[in-house]
Amino acid sequence: MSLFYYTFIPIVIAFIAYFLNKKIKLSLAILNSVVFAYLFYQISRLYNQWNIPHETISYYMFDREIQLIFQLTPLSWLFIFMTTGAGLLIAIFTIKSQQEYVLRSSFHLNFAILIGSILGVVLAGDFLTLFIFWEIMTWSSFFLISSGEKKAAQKASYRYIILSTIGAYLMVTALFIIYNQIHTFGYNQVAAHLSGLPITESIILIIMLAIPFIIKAGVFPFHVWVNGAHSNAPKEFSPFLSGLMLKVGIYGVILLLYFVPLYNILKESVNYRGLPIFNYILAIFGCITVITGTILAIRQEDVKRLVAFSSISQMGYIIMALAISTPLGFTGGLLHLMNHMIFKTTIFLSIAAVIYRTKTTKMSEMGGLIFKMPVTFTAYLIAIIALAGIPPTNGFISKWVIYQALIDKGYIFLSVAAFFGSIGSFMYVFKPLSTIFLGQLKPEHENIKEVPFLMQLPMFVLMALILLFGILPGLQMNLINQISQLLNIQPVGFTLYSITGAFGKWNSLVIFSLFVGGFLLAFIIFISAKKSKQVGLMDTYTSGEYMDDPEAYHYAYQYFRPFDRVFDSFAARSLTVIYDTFAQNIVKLGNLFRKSIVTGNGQTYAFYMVLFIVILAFAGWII
Amino acid sequence: MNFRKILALITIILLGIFILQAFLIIPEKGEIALNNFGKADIENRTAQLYIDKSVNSTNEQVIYKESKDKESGSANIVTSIVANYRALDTLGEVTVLFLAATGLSAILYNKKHAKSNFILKEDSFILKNGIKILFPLLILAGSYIIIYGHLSPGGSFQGGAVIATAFLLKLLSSKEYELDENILKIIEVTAGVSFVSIGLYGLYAEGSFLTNFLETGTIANLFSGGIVPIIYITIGLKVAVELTNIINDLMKA
Amino acid sequence: MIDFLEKWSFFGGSVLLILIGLYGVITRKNLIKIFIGLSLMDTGINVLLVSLGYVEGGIAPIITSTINNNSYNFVDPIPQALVLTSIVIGVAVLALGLGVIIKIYEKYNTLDISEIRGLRW
Amino acid sequence: MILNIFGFLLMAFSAMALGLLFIGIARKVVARVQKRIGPPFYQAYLDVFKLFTKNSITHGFIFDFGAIMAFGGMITTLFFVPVGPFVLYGMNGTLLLVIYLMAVAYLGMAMATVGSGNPLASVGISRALTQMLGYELPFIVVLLTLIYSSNTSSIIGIVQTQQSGFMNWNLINIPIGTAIAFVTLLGLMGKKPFDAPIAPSEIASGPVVEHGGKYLAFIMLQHAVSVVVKTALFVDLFLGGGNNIFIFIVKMLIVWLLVTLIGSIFPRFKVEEGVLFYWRWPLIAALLQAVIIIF
Repeated sequence: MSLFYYTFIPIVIAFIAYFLNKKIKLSLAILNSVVFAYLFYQISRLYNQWNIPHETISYYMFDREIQLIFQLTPLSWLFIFMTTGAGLLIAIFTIKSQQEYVLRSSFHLNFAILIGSILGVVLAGDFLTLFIFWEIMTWSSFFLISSGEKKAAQKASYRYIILSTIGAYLMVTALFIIYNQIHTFGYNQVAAHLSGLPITESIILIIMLAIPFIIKAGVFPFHVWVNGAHSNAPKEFSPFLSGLMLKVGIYGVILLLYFVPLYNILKESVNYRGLPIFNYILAIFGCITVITGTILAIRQEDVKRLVAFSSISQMGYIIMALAISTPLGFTGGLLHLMNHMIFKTTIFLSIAAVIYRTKTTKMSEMGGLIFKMPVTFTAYLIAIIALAGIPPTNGFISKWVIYQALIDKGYIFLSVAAFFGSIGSFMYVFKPLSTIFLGQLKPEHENIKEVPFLMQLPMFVLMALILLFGILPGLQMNLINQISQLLNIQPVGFTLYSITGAFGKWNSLVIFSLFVGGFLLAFIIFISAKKSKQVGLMDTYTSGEYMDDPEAYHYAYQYFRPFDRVFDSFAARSLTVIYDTFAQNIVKLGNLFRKSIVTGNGQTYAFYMVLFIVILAFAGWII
Repeated sequence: MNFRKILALITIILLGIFILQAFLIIPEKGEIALNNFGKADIENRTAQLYIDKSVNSTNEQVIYKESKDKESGSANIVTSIVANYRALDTLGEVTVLFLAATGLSAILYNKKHAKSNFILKEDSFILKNGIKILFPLLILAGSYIIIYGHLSPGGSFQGGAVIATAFLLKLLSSKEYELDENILKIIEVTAGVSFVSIGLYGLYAEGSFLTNFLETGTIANLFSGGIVPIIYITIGLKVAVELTNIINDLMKA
Repeated sequence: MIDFLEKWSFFGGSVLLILIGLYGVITRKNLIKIFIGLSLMDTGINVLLVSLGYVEGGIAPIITSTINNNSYNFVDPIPQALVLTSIVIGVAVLALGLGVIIKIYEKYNTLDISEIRGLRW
Repeated sequence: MILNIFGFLLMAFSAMALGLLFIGIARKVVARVQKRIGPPFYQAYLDVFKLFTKNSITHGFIFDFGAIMAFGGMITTLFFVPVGPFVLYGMNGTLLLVIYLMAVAYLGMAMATVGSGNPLASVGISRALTQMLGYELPFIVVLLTLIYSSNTSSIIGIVQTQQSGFMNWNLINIPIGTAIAFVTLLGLMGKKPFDAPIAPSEIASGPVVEHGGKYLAFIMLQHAVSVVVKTALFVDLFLGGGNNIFIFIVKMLIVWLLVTLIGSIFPRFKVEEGVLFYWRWPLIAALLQAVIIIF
């Protein structure tokens, strides 16, 4: 199958299915699943066939040939694989979960377009193609976010689209400048050209190219869209938004840092410990992202918002790892990228399942769902174990590699931030666990059942993946090594179940077996002891008080209040507030402008006409 | 004199400089530019064709009281243009006038019959008696200007204005004086309809709207110029009535 | 000097009329004054048009008993015909505008355009 | 294989025994400091045996699973920490792993206690997690410095770098780091003044409020193993480890007694005060030291 079709099959099918959907209710979701499954199958057959020739669509515009190039590299294969895989799982999930959702058809239409455009972005062989599909991606995701059921979805999507548009303008400006000089958009030519330019000029161009990617990845100064968008998007879209949309931004960063070897261009510039200052600043931004995301996640009362902030903080890890430009850093970044996609999708899916049943996202309005929804709980538990980076799950391996990379170079502050995020993640992932799944069951949730099987299926698959990659990271390392070879990065040593770091070796099989041993021992001791009697959740120590209201007996609201108190002033001065103040000042300035220039007085306008004619005359355009 | 006004003044002075500068440009050969004052290119101007009264055939000399059967037989060349060569334009213009008058009536409709502040409290003796003498003279003069529009300076617009002035004076002089709007209407409608029907007859007889289908006669005779004097009379009536109407409306407002 | 004046009193004068009218339109607050400004501009343009058609030593384009043939140095009749039209339309528009002003005055009791809220947008 | 499994069991049980002994000694010492006679040093063994024979109540499967997870996680951690010459698995890169493995035990305990549905337990867990963010940071910074300066992340490797004599101990090499690590050890063990999570007078012993019978025994065993793990880790990292198991245990005991003694004379920090305390002095000192060592 031609590469070109990967991007267009989902888009075309989406439109066909959109009209079909009027007749048959579930056709869109099912058709989407089928299409994604087909694409998934096709792309998995393409593994290891990196010699597929480039495909070019050329057309003429203003007497100049413009080419759209599509190419397949291991890196793009990874992203396509992840995209179609996640798309497939979510499409399966939506078959059941969206039965009562009003904007169902437009959701699936936009979702398929989004998948197609992401495939286009990662398959693109030049910046023009990248930009075209990038914009399609932005807009389709904008529609998806704004179709959320809450009122705030509109505001969130506006924030998203404004930031994206700023990024797109910067990128297109940089591309025009470059195209004006070399008349091509190809990655390699642009890279060669950028290395030939004076250092300041090329740095400015690179920053302009990088900002849209950084915005999409939700890194520090531009992270403000992430929480709103994630928490207000439709519950089925949040997994994809966090699992993949943010990663596409990372793809762009990889593209600039490694594919267009930014490192080589910047090597001559100011260095800090052998690292170009731009990279170091990027890493610092990543580090700030980790800390900000963590602290803000701990504060949240809305579960989707909490996980959204956790996404921000995890993206900080990836950026940090990629920015330090060592083989280990690159490996760690890519590993964490894959793993984060897996466990964050799981978390969001399990939360979507909870929302599907309880119809609320406020953590304090739920509780004790573990006995009602055990599968969802298990999925969430395993995913958060991975997120907090606890062995034997995949999350720990990637974090371990990142720490190795950071300590190896002695970036002490970055590693402190990374550890802060890691321990903080412990706090914020425990909050939903404790308040949604554990604790007292709400009386109105007495009749809740586990979600249908079609919704459990994706969770099972993802849980299996978490454990599989936790035990056999070699599967991922194999692909990462191929990417490293493509990008001329020294590969990291690995076997099927071990990875060699800077200060030692990781062996997941041994750890897993010891884990099994430890748990087995504990289990045997537990079983051999006397059997215990089961009592209800209300039958607990109450200091002698008589309690009969489970609602009042559930500790959920402001779970980490003592900790939050430490950061109250910090949160009040958050970047969102700064941006909002900035926006208000712009509005004020505009009002000032309106009052002084746009007076609403016809005479003034007459004066402007005269002035305009005079200016035209001065410029020599009319006389 | 505040800042606003100074700014406006400066801008307008600049605009004036730019406009005047356009008159200073000396055209190169073949270029079109504004004339120097009084330096028209007489040989090549379009007007010469109208002056020769022969747009379509070869130029002949037009001689007073001798030349016959010219395209347009009016001695006043401006009239030829207004009522013959550009008669359709004039029809449009009369329409604009008509629309303006109608619009004015529509705007001021409510107050049409109320008492106006504009009319003097007491009739002025001099005005009242002066008008008595002046009114028929003004009507006569206006009629003359209209009827001789194709022979002498003046024309229907000027004559109409004179007639309207007569009515203005009449209205100013006396509180009791009321115009009979029905008569005005009838005159106006008749004039307008005759204008158009003359044009339509041209369409019927010669195949083109407002064609000069009558014989044009000898230059500078009273009965010359074909339909030109007829059209001029209708226009004159219409303008007179229209302007009178406007004046009446404004006075009553 | 005389030559200059003769040359420029028409073009320059008419442009000056236009500019004075424009200045009035832009700066005056009173509606009536604005209309006076408009009227001035109208007049200025008419004068400018007529003077463009002037021919040095030209005479009115009418064949009379003294000027008994068309080989005289006539001024351009076309601008004159156009201006004739333009004057009448100017009068009509002015009358209509005055009618509107009367209405505005009845409604707002003022002629100051900065106080008339219906004129701001 | 069989030998491995035997060693595995032996190590697990001896660590439990050692830990319980330490706890008993600590109770005696604290009693003497407070001018009480105190229970005998073997009291902890009696407690555990007694608790295993008692009837107990459970609050659902998560309550059971959490207990198993807490104990199993701590046992697993134990295998990565060399106790004297006994080290079951000497894999490289274990120091980071140990830190994270301990989290498994915490997570298990947290799940079990919150699963009981008692809000006092939730409050305790909330406090414990908050305090964890406090003490882990300076601790981690010290560990990173240690890894960087010894150029290995394996605990055995770090022990080997300080083999030949007293002067090679990290206690002498990085004294500030050792002091900071000792302060964080107080928090790590939940000793006063950092015992807000289990404050008996405020939240009825917090996490363990619902635990009785074998569950409480499990918690005690887990605590015993964790005492061994943490003191052994400290001895390995800063006090030169030890080839002789008796010398090693003596070193452990010294550390443990120091912790106990300090804990027995201080009042309790409020939880956010504790966090801020850790972030103020130990963290800044640790960062300064790291900067000095790395540059």
